[in-house]
Amino acid sequence: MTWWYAVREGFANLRRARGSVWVSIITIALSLWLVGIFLIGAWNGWQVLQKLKDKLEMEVFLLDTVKVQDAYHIRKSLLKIPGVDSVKFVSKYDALQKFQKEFGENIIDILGENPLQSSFRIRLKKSFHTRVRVQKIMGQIKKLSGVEDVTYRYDLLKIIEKYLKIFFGIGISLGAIIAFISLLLISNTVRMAIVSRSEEIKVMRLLGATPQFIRRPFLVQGFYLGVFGGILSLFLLLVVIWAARHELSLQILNAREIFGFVMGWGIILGVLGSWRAIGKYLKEEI
Amino acid sequence: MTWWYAVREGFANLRRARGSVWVSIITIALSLWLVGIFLIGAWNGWQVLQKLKDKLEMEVFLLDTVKVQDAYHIRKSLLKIPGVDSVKFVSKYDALQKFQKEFGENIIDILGENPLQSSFRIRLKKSFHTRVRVQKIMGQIKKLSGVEDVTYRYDLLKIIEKYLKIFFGIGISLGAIIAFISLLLISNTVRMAIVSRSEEIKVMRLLGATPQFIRRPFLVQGFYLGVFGGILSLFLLLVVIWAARHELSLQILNAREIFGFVMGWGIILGVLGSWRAIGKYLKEEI
Amino acid sequence: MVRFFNVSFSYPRSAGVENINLYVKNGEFVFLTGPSGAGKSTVLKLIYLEEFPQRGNILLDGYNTQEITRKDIPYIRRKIGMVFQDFRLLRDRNVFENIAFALRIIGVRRSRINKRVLEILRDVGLSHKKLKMPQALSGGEQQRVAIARALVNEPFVILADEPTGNLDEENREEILALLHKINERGTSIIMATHNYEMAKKTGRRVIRIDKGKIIS
Amino acid sequence: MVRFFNVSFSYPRSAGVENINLYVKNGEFVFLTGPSGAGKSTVLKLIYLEEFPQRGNILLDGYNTQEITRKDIPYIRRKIGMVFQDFRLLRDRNVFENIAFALRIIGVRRSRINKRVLEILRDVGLSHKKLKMPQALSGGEQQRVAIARALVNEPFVILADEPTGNLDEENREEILALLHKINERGTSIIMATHNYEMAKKTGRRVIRIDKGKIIS
Ligand SMILES: Nc1ncnc2c1ncn2[C@@H]1O[C@H](COP(=O)(O)OP(=O)(O)OP(=O)(O)O)[C@@H](O)[C@H]1O
Ligand SMILES: Nc1ncnc2c1ncn2[C@@H]1O[C@H](COP(=O)(O)OP(=O)(O)OP(=O)(O)O)[C@@H](O)[C@H]1O
Ligand SMILES: [Mg+2]
Ligand SMILES: [Mg+2]
Repeated sequence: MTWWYAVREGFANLRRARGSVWVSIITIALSLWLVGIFLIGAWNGWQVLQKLKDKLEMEVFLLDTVKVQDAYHIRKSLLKIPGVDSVKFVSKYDALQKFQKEFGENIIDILGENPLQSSFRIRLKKSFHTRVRVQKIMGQIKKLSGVEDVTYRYDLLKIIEKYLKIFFGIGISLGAIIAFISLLLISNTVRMAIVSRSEEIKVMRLLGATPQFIRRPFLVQGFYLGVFGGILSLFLLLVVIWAARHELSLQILNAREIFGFVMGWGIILGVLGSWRAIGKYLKEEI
Repeated sequence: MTWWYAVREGFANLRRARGSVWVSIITIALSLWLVGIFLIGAWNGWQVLQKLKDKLEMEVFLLDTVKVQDAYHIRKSLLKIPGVDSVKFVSKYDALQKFQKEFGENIIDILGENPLQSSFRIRLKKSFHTRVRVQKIMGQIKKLSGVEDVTYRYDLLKIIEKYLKIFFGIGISLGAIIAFISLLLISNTVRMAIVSRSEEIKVMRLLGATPQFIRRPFLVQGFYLGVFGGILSLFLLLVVIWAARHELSLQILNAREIFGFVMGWGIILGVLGSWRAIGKYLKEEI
Repeated sequence: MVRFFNVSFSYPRSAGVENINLYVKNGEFVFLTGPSGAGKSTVLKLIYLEEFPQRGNILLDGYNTQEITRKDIPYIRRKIGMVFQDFRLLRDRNVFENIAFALRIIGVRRSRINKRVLEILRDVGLSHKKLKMPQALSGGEQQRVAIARALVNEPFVILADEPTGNLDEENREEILALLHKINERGTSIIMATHNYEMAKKTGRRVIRIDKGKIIS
Repeated sequence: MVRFFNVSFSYPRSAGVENINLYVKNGEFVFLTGPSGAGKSTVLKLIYLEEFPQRGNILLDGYNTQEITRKDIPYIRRKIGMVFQDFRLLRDRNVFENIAFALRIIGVRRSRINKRVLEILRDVGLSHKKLKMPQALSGGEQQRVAIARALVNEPFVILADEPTGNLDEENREEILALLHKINERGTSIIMATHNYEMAKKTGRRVIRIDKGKIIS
């Protein structure tokens, strides 16, 4: 009953303020847009780096003495090692073909024989691309009979890990900055919307309205501002995503969760901002 | 005289509004901060990509028949070609050493002789790293006697150019978005500061104040807001730069021009925002 | 019942009231007169808990200002009807809503609000202006809206600060008659006015105040 | 000189004034009386150019409402002193600044402003309140500040809307005396009041208005 009053009244507040409501909604939408752009950017960057990691393969070189039969067994053993995702056999001959394609020289012409070895290319599971785990797996593989050598592009892993760290650092700092900016902007906006009604709040108190009664419509108003600002920002985000895909031809992924988060953040800030702003007037003497 | 009044009055306005002035200044500072972070980020990213480009070298392989004497002449001719910045001689022997260090194999053991060639490594001037210009230079070099082959890592150039393009695209879009956000936020903030004084503006008009007279103090107020917001944002930017250097150990470059631009943008938006906001009240009937 | 015991109050660096003793019984109708700046509005503000006594205390229908907590204030105010000297109407809602608001905050049912507001609008002669905004009313009309708002929730005492200042003879008589009628139903009325003659004529108790002190 | 020729004006979906003919000569002192909502304030608003006639036209010291452009309005208003019924003081500056403001906007020198404002504050008896904010004044004191502001730049006509509504007998007489004094120096005065008796007593011309029409 009284909440129902607050809901109607909160909406009426919006109608009464008119011009400045648009200003508030646009400010909130822009703040949320910023949050959204950041989240989508960060999430996509993260995905790209993860994918690069996944592409790092482990190479297991076999002794020239290993027969096809043995290779089959080795493959089975490899697949049993925890962390190994897939195993692909590359024969001596395949390796030679690849070499020639890459370097354009025929080694057999020069050396008279094929100096390359048969190998397995191993893809690791996602979470196993850390130095410690890679080391452990390599140790296990080396113990298998028929394996001459195991290589892994540590240097690339190091570079990717370094970038991941930088990315993480920048991402978290920038994220904190943007969250902070949006927090301040949105709660300031809501506050300004309330400052202009301080006269009215005073009259309400003089008429004997309880603090809760006065506060509620403003909380509802903050909620509305959050919702409308959120919806508008989602629109703007879709435009950005569309532009990134079509104009820059980037493979942008958008996540429902990000949209949900942006809306939620807007609503939370709208309501909390109202709460904080209104509190000031309710605490005043009178 | 009347401007002097406006200057004092604009300042008095700030004092009168108190709380909400802080809100305005903080909002403006945050908006400008965003602009600044973007500009610094973009500028640094640009520099990094440029530096990568500069590192691309052209390799000029010499015929085995070329003597040291001739190499000296070739070097001189190379330096005369427009676009060539520096030329470094790498002898057959140097090349071998490098190869062994990189691949850990002794080719002489395998082949019985040094199969590598002497070469010149050429650095190009900054603006010559485009495909057309590189091609032209390569053509000129190939014509020199004693030169067997010229190579240039086109693939890398292509990748870098692709990234530069993406970087440019993202940079310009993001820059436009951020400029737009800051524009709206700042002019909205100033507008809100004026909305709360609409009653007063009406009284002024009723007392016979001319529109210019009413407008001026608000323009001055907008100017002050821009200045104070700008100063605060410079502080915040310095903090970010410091953190990037010390916490993320990034080699961040800061440019005076960026600081100047951020201040200017704040002041322009503050004054124009005031102009726009006040205009609404001055146009009203009465 | 409203009772002042040796109440003193002063504004920061400004006058106020000093050592006020006052006893308004339930159902009484008293006038508070005095020149501009005498402290009439201040006395009403003290009753209305807009200001608190710095010395002495006030008894309000069972409540004592020395024991009142912040939480009690809204509930006490609801039992007091106040007509402010500067009206204090809400600029962003119409006449009907301004009056209805006093009922909404105490949680009266919607149908009841409608009936009651229309009733009171008829009493102050503003039925035809019920959808106007306060700014679109003449000074006297605004004053009548303020009076209607104070009357609407049937308080035990009505404090009226210069409620006829902007009204012509005829309207003033009507408003006074309305206040008398309400008083007869048992509501106390304390009315501040600079018009000693008018107060005297009614034959009710007149309290005179000057420079913050009761002089008779 | 203020002259109305068959002036009609009505608010959107609301009353107004109809077919007003009025001639106030330079140096005249006239009262405008009538019940609440009669249209007194509306007549003053028309002179003050807060509203424009929908039919007919008004002559103001050489200006004609049919020829006035937006640009002229501020300059005409400066020659008219207006005491608003709701005072319209600026809430964010003190009494001195409120009055000084009327001089600042017409570009009076600072030293002159100081002298003039202090003079006028003495005239309305508020010298001791010059540093107070309007909200810290009693209703009557605010009214006197509004009067002071209208007088300060010596206009050719003063429009006073219910300027004594909140004042006690003594203060009212003083303000009336002040207005008479100013009138004697040659300034016209048009004063709206619901108090027909008071107007009659002064012996000046009294214009009666009711339901938007002049009735005598
Ligand atoms: N909020 C305030 N802050 C400071 N001083 C105030 C405040 N309100 C009133 N005063 C001062 O206290 C004194 C008494 O004021 P009050 O409003 O009680 O007078 P009043 O009898 O109602 O006069 P009036 O008939 O003019 O309304 C006046 O001198 C006034 O200036
Ligand atoms: N801004 C407005 N919009 C619409 N109607 C208005 C407006 N101002 C006044 N009115 C209406 O016009 C009529 C005349 O108003 P006006 O203010 O001139 O009366 P008044 O004679 O000054 O009365 P009072 O003595 O009560 O101040 C009233 O009925 C009023 O409701
Ligand atoms: Mg008073
Ligand atoms: Mg009026």
